[in-house]
Amino acid sequence: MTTTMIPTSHTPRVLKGVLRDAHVARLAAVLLLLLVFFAVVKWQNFSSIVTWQAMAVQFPEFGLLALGVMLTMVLGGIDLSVVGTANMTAIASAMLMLQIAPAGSGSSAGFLALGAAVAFSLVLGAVAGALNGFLVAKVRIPAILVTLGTFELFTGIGLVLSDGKPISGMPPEYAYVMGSRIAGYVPMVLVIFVIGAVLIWFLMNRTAFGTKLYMLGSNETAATLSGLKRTSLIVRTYMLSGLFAASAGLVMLANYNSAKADYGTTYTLLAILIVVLGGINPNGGTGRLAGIVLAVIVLQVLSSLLNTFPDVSNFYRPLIWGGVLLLVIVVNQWDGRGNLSRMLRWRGRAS
Amino acid sequence: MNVRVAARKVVRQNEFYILLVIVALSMAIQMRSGLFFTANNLVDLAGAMVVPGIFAVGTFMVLVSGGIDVSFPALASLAVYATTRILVDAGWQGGLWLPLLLVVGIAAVLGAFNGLFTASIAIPVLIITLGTANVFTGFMQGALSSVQIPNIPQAMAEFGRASLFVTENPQTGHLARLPVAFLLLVLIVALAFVVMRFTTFGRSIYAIGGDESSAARAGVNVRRTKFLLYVIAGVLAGIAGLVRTSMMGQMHPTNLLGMELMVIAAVVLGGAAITGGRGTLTGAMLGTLLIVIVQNSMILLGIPTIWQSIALGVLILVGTGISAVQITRSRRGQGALLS
Amino acid sequence: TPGGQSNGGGDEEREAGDGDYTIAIVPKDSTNPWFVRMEEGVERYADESGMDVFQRGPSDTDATMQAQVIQDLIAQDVDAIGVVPVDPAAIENVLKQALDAGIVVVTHEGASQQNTMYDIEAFNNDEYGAFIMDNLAAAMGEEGLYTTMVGHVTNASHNEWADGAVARQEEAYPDMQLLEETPRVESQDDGEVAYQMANQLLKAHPDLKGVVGTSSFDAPGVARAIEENGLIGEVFASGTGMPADNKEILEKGIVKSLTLWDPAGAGYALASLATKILDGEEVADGIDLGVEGYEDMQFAEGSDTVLEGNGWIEINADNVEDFGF
Amino acid sequence: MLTVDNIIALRNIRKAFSGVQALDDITLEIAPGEVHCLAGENGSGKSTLIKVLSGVHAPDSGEIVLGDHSFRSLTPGEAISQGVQVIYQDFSVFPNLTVLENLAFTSEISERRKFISWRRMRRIAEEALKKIGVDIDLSARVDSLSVAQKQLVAIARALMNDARLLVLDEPTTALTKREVDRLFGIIGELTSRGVAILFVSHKLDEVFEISQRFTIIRNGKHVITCLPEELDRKSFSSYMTGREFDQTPFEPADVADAPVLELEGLGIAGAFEDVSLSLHPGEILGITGLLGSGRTELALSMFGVLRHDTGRILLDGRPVALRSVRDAIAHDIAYVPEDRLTEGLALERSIGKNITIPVIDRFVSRLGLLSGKRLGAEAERWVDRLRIATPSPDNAVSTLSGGNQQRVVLAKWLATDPRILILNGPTVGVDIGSKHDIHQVLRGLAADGLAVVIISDDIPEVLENCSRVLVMRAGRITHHVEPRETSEQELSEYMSEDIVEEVSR
Ligand SMILES: Nc1ncnc2c1ncn2[C@@H]1O[C@H](COP(=O)(O)OP(=O)(O)OP(=O)(O)O)[C@@H](O)[C@H]1O
Ligand SMILES: Nc1ncnc2c1ncn2[C@@H]1O[C@H](COP(=O)(O)OP(=O)(O)OP(=O)(O)O)[C@@H](O)[C@H]1O
Ligand SMILES: [Mg+2]
Ligand SMILES: [Mg+2]
Repeated sequence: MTTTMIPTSHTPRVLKGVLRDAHVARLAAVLLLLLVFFAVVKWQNFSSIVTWQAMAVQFPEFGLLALGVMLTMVLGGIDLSVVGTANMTAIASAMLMLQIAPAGSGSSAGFLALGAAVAFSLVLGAVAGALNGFLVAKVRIPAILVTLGTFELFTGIGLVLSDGKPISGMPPEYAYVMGSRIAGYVPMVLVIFVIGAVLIWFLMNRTAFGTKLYMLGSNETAATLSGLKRTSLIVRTYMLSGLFAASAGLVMLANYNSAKADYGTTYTLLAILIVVLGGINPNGGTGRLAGIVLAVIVLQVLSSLLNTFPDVSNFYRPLIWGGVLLLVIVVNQWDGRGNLSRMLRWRGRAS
Repeated sequence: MNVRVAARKVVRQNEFYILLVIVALSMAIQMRSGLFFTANNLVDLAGAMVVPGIFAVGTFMVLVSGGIDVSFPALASLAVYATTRILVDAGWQGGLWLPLLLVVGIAAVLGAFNGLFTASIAIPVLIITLGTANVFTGFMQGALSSVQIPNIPQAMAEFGRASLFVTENPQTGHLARLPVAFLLLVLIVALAFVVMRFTTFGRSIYAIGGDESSAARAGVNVRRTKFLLYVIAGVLAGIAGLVRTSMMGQMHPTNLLGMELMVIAAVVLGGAAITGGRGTLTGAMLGTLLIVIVQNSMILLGIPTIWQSIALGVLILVGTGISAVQITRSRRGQGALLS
Repeated sequence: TPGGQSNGGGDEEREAGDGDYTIAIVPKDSTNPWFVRMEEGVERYADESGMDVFQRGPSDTDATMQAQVIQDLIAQDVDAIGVVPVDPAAIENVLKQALDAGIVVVTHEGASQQNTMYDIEAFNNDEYGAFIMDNLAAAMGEEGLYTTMVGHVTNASHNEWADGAVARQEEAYPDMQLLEETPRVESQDDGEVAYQMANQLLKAHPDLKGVVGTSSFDAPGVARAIEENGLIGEVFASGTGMPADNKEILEKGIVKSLTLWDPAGAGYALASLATKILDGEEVADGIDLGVEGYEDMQFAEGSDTVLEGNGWIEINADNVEDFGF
Repeated sequence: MLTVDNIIALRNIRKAFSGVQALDDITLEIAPGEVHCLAGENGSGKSTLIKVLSGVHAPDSGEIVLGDHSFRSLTPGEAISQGVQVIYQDFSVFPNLTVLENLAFTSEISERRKFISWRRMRRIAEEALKKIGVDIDLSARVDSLSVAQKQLVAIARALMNDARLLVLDEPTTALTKREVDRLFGIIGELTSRGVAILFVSHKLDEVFEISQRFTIIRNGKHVITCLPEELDRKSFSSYMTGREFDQTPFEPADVADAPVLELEGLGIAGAFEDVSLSLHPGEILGITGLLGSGRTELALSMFGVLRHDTGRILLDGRPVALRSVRDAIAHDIAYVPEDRLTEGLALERSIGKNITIPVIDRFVSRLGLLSGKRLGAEAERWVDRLRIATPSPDNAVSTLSGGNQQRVVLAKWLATDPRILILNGPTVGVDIGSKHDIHQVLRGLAADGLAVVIISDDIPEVLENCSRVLVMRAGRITHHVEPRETSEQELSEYMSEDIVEEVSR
């Protein structure tokens, strides 16, 4: 707890802290191995900047969703409504943009629409999250039920708003800004993800909110007896999750230049997979941001690597993702507690 | 006096509120459409209950033990796909016993795969089954390059079409049939009830869900019990998958995927604690029934297609909300100091 | 100009016009037998041409996943991509990137796609819907109450076909009426849901006589409900479907006829068109893509990118055995 | 007189947990009919030894002798069938099951039955309760029972079978004197039947009252095995801790005249009624009473967790409304809860975070950022001040032993800089060394002008450390006692005076 704010000494210390967590260190090792394998087997793709740009455009969508889900899982809850929130907010803000800057309006109207859309979408996401938080904290419905219900609800609102059709024809300024590449290389959506991750890092490590969140997720009774505001913390956490879902919605709106009620339907489980692979305990109280970020990158690299083998069908993707998850679990167990040997012994006895 | 005690006990239970919600919803549908309490509709609902019902039994058992299994649709799909593929390729013309045996066998092996991990690694089951679910799906789609199988073995198709009885709407002459598979659901629920209530294995599942280390100290072989539990859950899922495929008359490999969250929600809605140890089979079935009714009454209620998601969401929230509020209220009277 | 722009690390052997191209065909999803059949056409083209032509799709019908597959293909520097868009709007950006990277882009079932060189349509969506309606009307005796079913309310072509069907009815079959309370239902691309929806429809509207199906799950699911309700010959379904999958319901007479085009042909035609563009051939009215139904492609009225082939197939109890797929 | 085939022995047992040598070559023999006391500081390895004996842990080396069988290691099932019964510190009950099942389930398991007969189980359960002479509703779920009732269930379960050895790991922490007496009666009866008892407790009076032989361990190593005559309290403590203590009664230095806290006719229906008291800065007020006497509810209402129905609370003479924990904290009230594990600590969080959580908002800069440096310093300060044994405050609380965990809870509340400190069972399950330290801290705080309330049924603790003692019974304050003018005996009588004990609610 003597971390200073001097960047030079800061970076290595952060890195050391991150790697001290054995799970995170193992994920980093997995990533490294994967990159080496990629480089050896597919140097041509590996060395091409396009490969990396393609990845950088893809993962922010589900990465941002995973960041939100992570917050709720640290609390011991879950948010299954993120995809619904993302689509609903994207549709609503796309419609707002079309109102402000219908096709053919000037660029000032376009930029105004852009700003309004971003603000509106984030507010709407936070409101959606607040509804989740309220139902979890005050009505005391289990989070899994609440967010399954609101997933349907938000998706439904998106459907009704859009009549089931894609909302497209965004003002070009939206694509211009959100699709831009900073310094010619770094996609804007990646920047958004990085900002999101840094924000969470700050929240979790540099604000009282983060500490309280971990405490509440770890032992709710103790946290309440310590004077923490349970309801407010839960509501704020789900609001943040909604906020991140909304930003994922904005990224999807940029990537597809349209919004629709059923985009990204596979992202719910993917986000949970990432969070869990990243080392967050679903029972709450533990987990590190670094794990999530690494898990996102590992899955993205795996998936892009897989796509470079035309002969390997995309259908192996879940097999490989699931395999990596199980592998990490087993390895964690193995050098953590020596349980692998116990498992083998037990298996011997049973047969 | 005793009646009052009993009544108070009932009122404290989740099942009671779910039942109330179901009754209220049925009334609403009846008033709106006049069609809820028709023989045909009830039979249709019973038919629609079969597959989610069987899934719910397995899910319930796992939840009681303190785990959350999200792999069962993938497991069922893989087991049934492999079975159907094998039998269709071999041109199987015989009876249902072989498909059943194959599905049960494969599902048991896949369940054992889950069981091996969950029994030996102290990590939340949700995480493990998230991994195995992906492995199962990936194996089916990748290694078996699954595609839809339009013509399933004769015996399965016949089983899917067989009905216990047929009801007729006197006005329209429309028929509704109760599939034989409904008997299977009844049988499985009855069996599960006996297992959970009257066997050491079943009570061990409750004990493990309540406090795993206490169970170990009491002499429960926790690993063997868990292992067996996941094998059973796998077999139940496989059977449910077989029923679905037989009833549809086609094998569609990805049809079941994505059902897990709804089934878990249904069981939790029925009062099973997500932290394990608590819940009743009655509750699980009522929860499933509620969800099935909601999903199967949209048109009767005249809700436009595009509004159906909203209606489903609101109903889930209202249904769970009512019972959550009531439970909190009745517990508060009991003098829980905190929370 | 295909292949003209190097995108970093691309291999230099694959220059325009050298006759050996890498062509990727991206379907909506690959478990669907429809696209499995399409892959047969793609593979046949690969065999015949000796080039690296393959099909690679998302594992679910999901626009975002499809976009990612395309993105990865761009990164791999393929020469051409042929796409059957899940949702044209969703992949505009990524197709633009492909075009910018010098990759040839062609689409199928994506008439509204902007960022494509050419779009091949087996037919016109409205006309196809009308054709489905003609089939249903014939079964229903051109009178009675009907409704429409789509895979998802978000599925554009299904909705266009359904709209086309309704338009056709309004114009040609005055004795038929669209069910006003529930003019469109959703099968969620799931036979079980289609069945349950049909059950509910029949209960709630006993005088319903027909269902216009669109997804390949619709007709079989509705057929099951018709059979179980004892309504064979009284209520009818129509829609899209593959012969092998629907043999039984056709032969039983639950469904009089279904409509389709051969997806294998579309897959072949996509690859063939891409090769012609890469070779620098001119694309004009009458272009022959070398496969049945696509031998004499014409530009759609008022368009210089949408090429329409000639038609669809009707299958019924008599010809269902003749297709071999 | 000892027949060889009845001896129970652990020989040269070693057990290490990733880095910690919890047991280092321990040998222990227990004779039939003997009450053997196992003593040692928190974390010395007592529970680990018991877990080896009961088959929960396999020892790394050594031998377990039960009668004429020798084992390298046991499984829980084997241990039970060899007649080893354990009542664990945490009772090992199933919170989600009924009393009936908790009592009868183990026997169903150990008899390897496949099916369960609820009638047979009911019979077994009824007998088990009869054996120890308590009456608890068999259909009540265990998580709705009080701590004492849970423990009674655990005891009844252990005694139900014909045990050869009954192990009790801190069995009396949650029991009141009366219940302890009854337990000791049961133990006497068992030993007369030849059952051996291995007894672990931090309460010296009990230990000396009941034990026939002592084994003391320190840091996983055997220190001494001897007869009670060979020990006095002082040497016992020094064998255990390697330190010497002497306990003198607390003399409040200067108690302010004006009360900081007053209760006037406070009451909560069904819990307590008409409680009036005043608390002055500089004093340590003891509140003692049996479980269920309303003492915990009283504490919770002073801390804003429970809302009182009647009466009022005055701070500095002014009535206040304590609607929430936050209100209480804002009024400088602190509360150390009864059960540190479920109510006091977030076990997987760091020691530092646990200590600073109630005051975390004080370390937020104007920009909303936490000052890690100041937080760390604060944590270090408390770790030093309360001598919490840890290499770093960044370690998880779960790495600490019970006594040290309790210090963390104390530090957490002292960090709020309270004027009123309420402690509910401040030294439950804490070894004498730590207990002494905690008492010293409390005395020091009082001397600095803090108003301290100790709620405890540990009579010596109350008598030695409090300036005044209130006795609660059945929801009312029945006696005001001056510690110097009373005796343990008298206090214990006040607590249980003509109470027909209501065990089940
Ligand atoms: N499962 C475990 N994993 C790792 N270390 C453990 C484990 N159980 C015990 N230990 C360590 O072994 C040592 C002995 O612990 P044990 O529980 O036996 O102490 P104890 O004498 O019962 O203490 P107390 O008086 O607090 O109950 C401690 O240092 C503890 O940290
Ligand atoms: N699974 C475990 N992993 C690591 N440490 C453990 C584990 N189980 C117990 N310990 C440690 O063992 C020590 C003693 O444990 P035990 O539960 O016997 O004591 P306690 O109840 O905390 O203390 P007390 O005797 O004061 O009540 C503690 O330091 C605890 O953290
Ligand atoms: Mg101990
Ligand atoms: Mg202890």
